[in-house]
Amino acid sequence: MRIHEYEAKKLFREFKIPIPRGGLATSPGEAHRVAEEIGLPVTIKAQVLVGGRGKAGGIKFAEDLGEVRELSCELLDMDIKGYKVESILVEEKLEIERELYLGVTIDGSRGCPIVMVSSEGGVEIEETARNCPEKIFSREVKPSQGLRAYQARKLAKKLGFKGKPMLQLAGVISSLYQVFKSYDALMAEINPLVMTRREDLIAADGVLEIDDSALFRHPELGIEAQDRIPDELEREARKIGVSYVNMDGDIGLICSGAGLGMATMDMIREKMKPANFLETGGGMTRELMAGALRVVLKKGNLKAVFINIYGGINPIHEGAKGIADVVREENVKIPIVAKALGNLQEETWETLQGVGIKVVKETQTARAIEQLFRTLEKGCG
Amino acid sequence: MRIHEYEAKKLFREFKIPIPRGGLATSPGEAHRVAEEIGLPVTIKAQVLVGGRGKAGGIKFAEDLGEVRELSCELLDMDIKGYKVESILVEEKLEIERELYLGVTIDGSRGCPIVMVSSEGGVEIEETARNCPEKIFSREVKPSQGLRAYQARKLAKKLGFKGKPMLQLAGVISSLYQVFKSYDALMAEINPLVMTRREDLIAADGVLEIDDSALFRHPELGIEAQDRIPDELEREARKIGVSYVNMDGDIGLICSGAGLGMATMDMIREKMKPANFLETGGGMTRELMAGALRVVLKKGNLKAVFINIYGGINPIHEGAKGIADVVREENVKIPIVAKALGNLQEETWETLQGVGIKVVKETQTARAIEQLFRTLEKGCG
Amino acid sequence: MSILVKADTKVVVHGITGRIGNRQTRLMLDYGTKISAGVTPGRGGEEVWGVPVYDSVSEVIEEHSIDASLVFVPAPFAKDTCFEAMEAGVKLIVLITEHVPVHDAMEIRAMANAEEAVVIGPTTPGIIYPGKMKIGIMPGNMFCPGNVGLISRSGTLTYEIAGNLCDMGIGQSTAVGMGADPVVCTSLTQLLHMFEEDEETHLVVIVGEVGGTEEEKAAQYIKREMKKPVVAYIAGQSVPPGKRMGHAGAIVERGMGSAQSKVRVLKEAGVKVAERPTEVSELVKSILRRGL
Amino acid sequence: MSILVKADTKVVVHGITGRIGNRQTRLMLDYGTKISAGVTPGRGGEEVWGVPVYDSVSEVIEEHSIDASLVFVPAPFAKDTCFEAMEAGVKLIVLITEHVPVHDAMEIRAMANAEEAVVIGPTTPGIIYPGKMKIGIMPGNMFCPGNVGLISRSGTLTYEIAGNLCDMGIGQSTAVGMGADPVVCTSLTQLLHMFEEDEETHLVVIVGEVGGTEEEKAAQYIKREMKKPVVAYIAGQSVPPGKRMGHAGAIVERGMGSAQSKVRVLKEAGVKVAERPTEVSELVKSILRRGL
Repeated sequence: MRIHEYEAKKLFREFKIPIPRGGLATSPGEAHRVAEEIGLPVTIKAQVLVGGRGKAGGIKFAEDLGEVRELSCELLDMDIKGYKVESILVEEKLEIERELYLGVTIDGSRGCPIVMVSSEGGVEIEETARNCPEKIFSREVKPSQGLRAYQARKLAKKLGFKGKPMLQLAGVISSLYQVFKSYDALMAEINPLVMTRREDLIAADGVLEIDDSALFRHPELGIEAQDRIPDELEREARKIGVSYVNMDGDIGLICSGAGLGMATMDMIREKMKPANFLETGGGMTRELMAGALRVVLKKGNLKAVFINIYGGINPIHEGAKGIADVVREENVKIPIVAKALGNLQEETWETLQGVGIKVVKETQTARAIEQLFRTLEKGCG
Repeated sequence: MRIHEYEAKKLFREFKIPIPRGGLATSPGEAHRVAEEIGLPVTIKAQVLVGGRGKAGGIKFAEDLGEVRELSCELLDMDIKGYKVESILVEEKLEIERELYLGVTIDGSRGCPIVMVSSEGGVEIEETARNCPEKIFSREVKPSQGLRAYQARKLAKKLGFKGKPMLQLAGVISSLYQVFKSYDALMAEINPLVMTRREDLIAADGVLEIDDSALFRHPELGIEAQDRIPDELEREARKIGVSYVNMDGDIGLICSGAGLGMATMDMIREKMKPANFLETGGGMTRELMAGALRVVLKKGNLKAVFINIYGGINPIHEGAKGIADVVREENVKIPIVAKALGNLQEETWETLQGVGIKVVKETQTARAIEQLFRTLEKGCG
Repeated sequence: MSILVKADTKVVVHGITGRIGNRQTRLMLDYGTKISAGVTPGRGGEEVWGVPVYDSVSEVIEEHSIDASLVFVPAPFAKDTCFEAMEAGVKLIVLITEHVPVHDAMEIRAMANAEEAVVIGPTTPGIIYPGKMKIGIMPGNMFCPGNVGLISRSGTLTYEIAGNLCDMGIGQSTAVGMGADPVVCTSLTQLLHMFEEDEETHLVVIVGEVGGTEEEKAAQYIKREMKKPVVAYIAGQSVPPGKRMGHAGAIVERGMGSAQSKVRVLKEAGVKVAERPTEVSELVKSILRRGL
Repeated sequence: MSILVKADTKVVVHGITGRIGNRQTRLMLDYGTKISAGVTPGRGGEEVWGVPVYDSVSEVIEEHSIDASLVFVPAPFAKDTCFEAMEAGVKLIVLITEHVPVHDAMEIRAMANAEEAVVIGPTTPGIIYPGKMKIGIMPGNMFCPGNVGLISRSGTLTYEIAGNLCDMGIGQSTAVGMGADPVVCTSLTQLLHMFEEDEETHLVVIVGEVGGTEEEKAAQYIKREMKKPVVAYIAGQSVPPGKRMGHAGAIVERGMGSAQSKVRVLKEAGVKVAERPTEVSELVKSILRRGL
C-alpha cells in the first residue's frame, strides 16, 4: 500500500531526514495561507497515490500569492491517471544544485533488502537503470542486521562525496533504511534528494510503500489499507477479503488462486474480455463467496459469470452455498458457468446445479471456457 | 540509573504489561482525590530510588479516605535509607492469589541478558536464590536476537502454568524483555507479579535500572541521570563529569581510575578514614580537575587531601594546573599530598610543587600514603 | 524416490487446533501422511483426530521423532513458529500461511540459510508425493504417482495442471508449491536442482507467473546445468502492467518480471513453453514419448 | 614472545583525528608501535603525525596490511566501529572508549565470538608488549620487558603495579587491561589461558576489583587447568556494599562479587593474594626466587 507524499515525508522527518518547509492544503485558501507562512516562491504538488505525477502536470511553481490560488485551484480540479486530486502539498521552492536518487526496496530473488543510490536523480532514473546501470550503486542488507553506518558511508562515497557532505548523505541513507525497516516497507524512495546551492541535502519527494500484510504492526499509522483503494468495487472487495481488479470487459470472473485466475483470464481473452479479476484467497466461507459474487454482479452489463475454484485449503462446498444464496436472492438471470474440483467436489456440484449453474466437471479450464463460449453463442441463460 | 516505580510502570504499560489502577500524589489532598477516583481500599507506596522500602515501612494500606490522608501524610514525612519521600503512588489494593517473580538483567560473565522467573515472588526472593536456587528458572538471551515468544512460553511452563494463563504469563515475560531491551536497561524486574483471585496477572511493583551510558539514546524519557542523585555533592560531581561517593571520614581523595581509587582507599583506611571516593575518568582537563578539587573541599573539616593520578590517557600536566588554580584562588591551607606518574610527570610535579603541594615521586601509593600519615602526624600544613 | 520428503516422513502440524489445521490434518491422515504430533501453544494435552497436541516443539521432540513441520498458524505468528521449529532442529518446514509480512519472510529465509533448513513458502499449497503422502493442502485426487517433477508458484493452477497430466496418464514424482509472495524461502532454482538430482524424476514442469525474477534466474541454471527436459507455463500473459510502485522495483528487475520476459528467457534456455495450461500435458507427453 | 601482539603488529587507529587519538598516536609511535593508518569518517586524505587518514577500514585494507584496530571513537559510535573492523577481517580490536552502552558491548562481544575475533575492552587501557610496542594509552615508562603476564581490570592501578614490579627488576611479557565495565568482550579466563600457553610468560598477575564474577570464574580455570603460578590483588576491600539495584543482580551473582568472595575463591585455587598493591611485587619476587 502506497501512502501519500506528505505522509511519507512526515515519517522521514521523524527519522531526521530533512524535508522542505511546507504544509498540506485541500483548498486554494489553505494553500494561500501555507504559502504566506513559508514565503514565496513555492512548489505545489498534487497528492495522488501514483507515480509519473510530474509528467502528468501534477507539479506547479508559483511566484506570487495570486498564482498560488490559481494553480491550487487547477490542481484540485485534476484527475491524474484516474486518481482524483484531493489535497495538495505547498512547499518552499528549493534552489537545486544537484539531484540524487536514494531507494530501498526488496530484492525478491535474493530475499533481502537492497539499498540503491545514484548521482543521476530525477525523473529519468529508470532510463539510467536501463541504459547506464553502472551509474546506480547498490548493496544488499542482511535483514536481521540492518544497514550499518559504515555501509551507508561506503555508498555515499561511491557517489563521489567527501568530508561533511559525505557524512550528511550517509546519514540520510541510514535514516531512509530505518524508515523502510521500522514501517515494514516494500519500498522507500527519495527521488530527487536535492543538494541545494548551500550544500544542504533535502528530500524533495518521498515515496513509501508499506506491506499490507504488516499493517497490523503499525496501528500508530492509523491507516486502513482498504481506505487507500480509489476504485469503489476494488475497495468493497477488499473489505470482504478478496482481491478484485476492475477491467474493461463483460465476463465476470471468480477464481480461487491468483495463478489459476490469471491463466483463466489469459484463456478468456482469446475470444472475450473479462470484466474483472477476482481471487478468493485461502479463507473461503459461504459468506465470502456470496460477497464476492455480489461485488462481481455490481458491475452492470455482464454477459456471464465464470467461476473456477479448487477445494484444497478452501471448503468449496461451503463457497458453493454462498453462490447459490446470491443466485436465488438476487434472481440472477445471466449464465453462470462453474468449474469446481478437489475436496468435496460432488457436494459442491450438487449445490451449484441446484440453482441452475452450468457445472463443468473436467480438469481442463480450457474446456470449461469453451463451454462458456458455447453457452453465450447459444444465447441461453 | 534507577527510575521511580511509577515511571517504570508507565513504561511497562506501554508494552502492555497490566499494572494496578492508580495515580501519583505529592500531597495528602492529591492522594485523597486518587483514592476517591479508583475506589477503596488502596495501597500507598513511597516513591524512593532504593530497594527494601516495604520492610522500612514505605508501603501502607488504607481502608477509608481518612486513613488515606493520614497515611499519606505519614509517608510524605518519611526518609527511607537516606532518601526523602517526595511522592507517593496510590493504587487499588490487589486481591492476591499468588506472587511470582520476573526479572531480566545482564549476566556479565556470560555477556548476555538473562531472564529469570520464579513462582516464589515477593520480598524473600533473594533468600530463595540462596537457599533454593532450583526454584528460580532462567535462560540466557542472544543479544542480537532477543527473547522469542516460544522461549517465553517455555519459561512460563517451567512455573507450572498451562493453557491461557501460561500464554498470559509468557506475554508478560516477553513484554518485560521488550522494556529491558528498548530502554537499554541493566535490570527490569516485576516483584511481585501478582496473580489475582480472578486469575489476572498484574505487575504490583516495578523496578527499572537504565544504563546511564545509553541515556543519549532515550531523549523521550526526559531524564538526566544527574537529577536522580540524591546526594548534593555527588550530583555536583556528576555535572562536572567525575564519579564521587560521599563517605564518613576526613581525608579528601582524588584519583584517576576506579581500581587505583579503591586500592588507595583500602590503604588509607588502614589508619584513617576517607571523606570521599573521587575518580576522574579518562577525560581530564584543567577545568575538570579544578572542579573536582572544589567539590572535595566543599565538605568541611577535612584534615588533608590526597591526590593519586596517572598520565596515561589523561594529560596530568593540565590537571595539575587546575589543582594549582584552586589552591591559589581558594587559599587552601590543609595539607595536600600528591602522587602523579606517567606521561609528562616532570611538568606535573613542577606545577604542583609550585603551590606548596607535597609531591611523592615513588611508584608505590603505599609510600605516598605513609607520607600523608607522616605529614598529618607532624601537624604541618 | 521423491524430493524433500519420503513416504514415512514424520510431520508435526503447527496450528493443528485451528479450523484449517484440524480439517487438513484429517485429509492428510487419510492420504497416508505420518503425523506424529500437533502444536498449539496453550492447548497442550488435547488431541486432534487422535494426534496428540503439545504446547511447543521442544516438548514434541522429547516424545516423537520429527522430520518436518507444517505451519498453519496465523500470519503474525509465522516467524516465531518457523524459528521455534528450526531451533528445535527441524530441517524441513512447509509454511502454508498467507499474508506473512515480507520482512518476516526475509528473516525466516535468512535463518533457514544459516541453519541449513529448507522452508517452502510462505503461501504455498505444500508438497505432495503422489499416492504416498502430502504435507500441505492440495487435494490428493488431482495428483497421481509418476516421473514428472512439478514446481509451481501458484496453488490451484498446479492442481489443474497435475490433473491434466493425470488425465493423460502422466504421474508426478513430487509436486511442490514454492509460493507466490515477493520473497519465498526456497527458490525455483533450488527446487530444479533437487529434481535434477532425483533419479525418479525424468522431466520437470514449471508453473510460473508474472512478477519477480525467479523464472529468469532459473533459466540461467537450466541453460548452464540441467540435463533433464523442462516444460513451463507462465500465467498472466494478458495481465496489464500493474500500477507502478515507484522506480525502485523497476531498477531491481531491470526490465525482467513480465510474462513475456519470462517466456523469452526460458525458451532461450531450451525450455518448452506452453501457451495455455492445457498445452503443458501435451508438451510433456510428446517429450516423454520421444523417450529420453 | 607475547600474547595477542607481536613487535611488528600493524595497527589502524580509529578516531585518530580526535584530541585523544592524535595525542596517543604520537605516544605510540614514540614507543615503537607500527601504525599503518588512521580512520575518521569524513576526514579521509588528511595526515596525523605522518600517518594517513582514511574514511573507512575497507579503504585502509586496500592500501595497507592491518593486524589490529585501536578504537578511540566516542561511545555512541563504538559498536559500529567494531563491527566495521570485524567485517573488514580485523581479528584484534582494542576498545579504549569509556561509557559504551552495555547493550552495545553485548552485541560487540557476540559478533566477536561469531567472527572469532578478540575484542579487548571497552574501557581498557589497552595492551603493552614492554619495550617493543603498545596498543593503548598506558604510559610506557611504567612497564619493562620480562616474564610476568599482567592482566588487570583497572587502568591506572596496573601502571602502579607494573611500576612496582619494574622497581624490583621484574619485567612483563605482556600487560593487558581487560576493562572494568559490567560486560567486557574478552574474559579474565580467556586471557589467563593465553598466558598459560605463552612460553615467555612464567607467572601471571591478576589485578582484580570488587563486582562481577570474572575472578570467581577464573579461579575455577586456575584450579582445573593452570600450571603457571598466579598472584592476585583485589581492589575494593573497604568498599561498602553499593546501593542495591533490585534483586536480579544478586540472584545472578548468588553471593559472589564481593572483594572477600574473590579473595577466598582465588586462595582456594592456589593463588597468592596480596593484601595491598605493594605486596604483589613481593609475592612475585618470592615465587620467582624459589625458581619455578
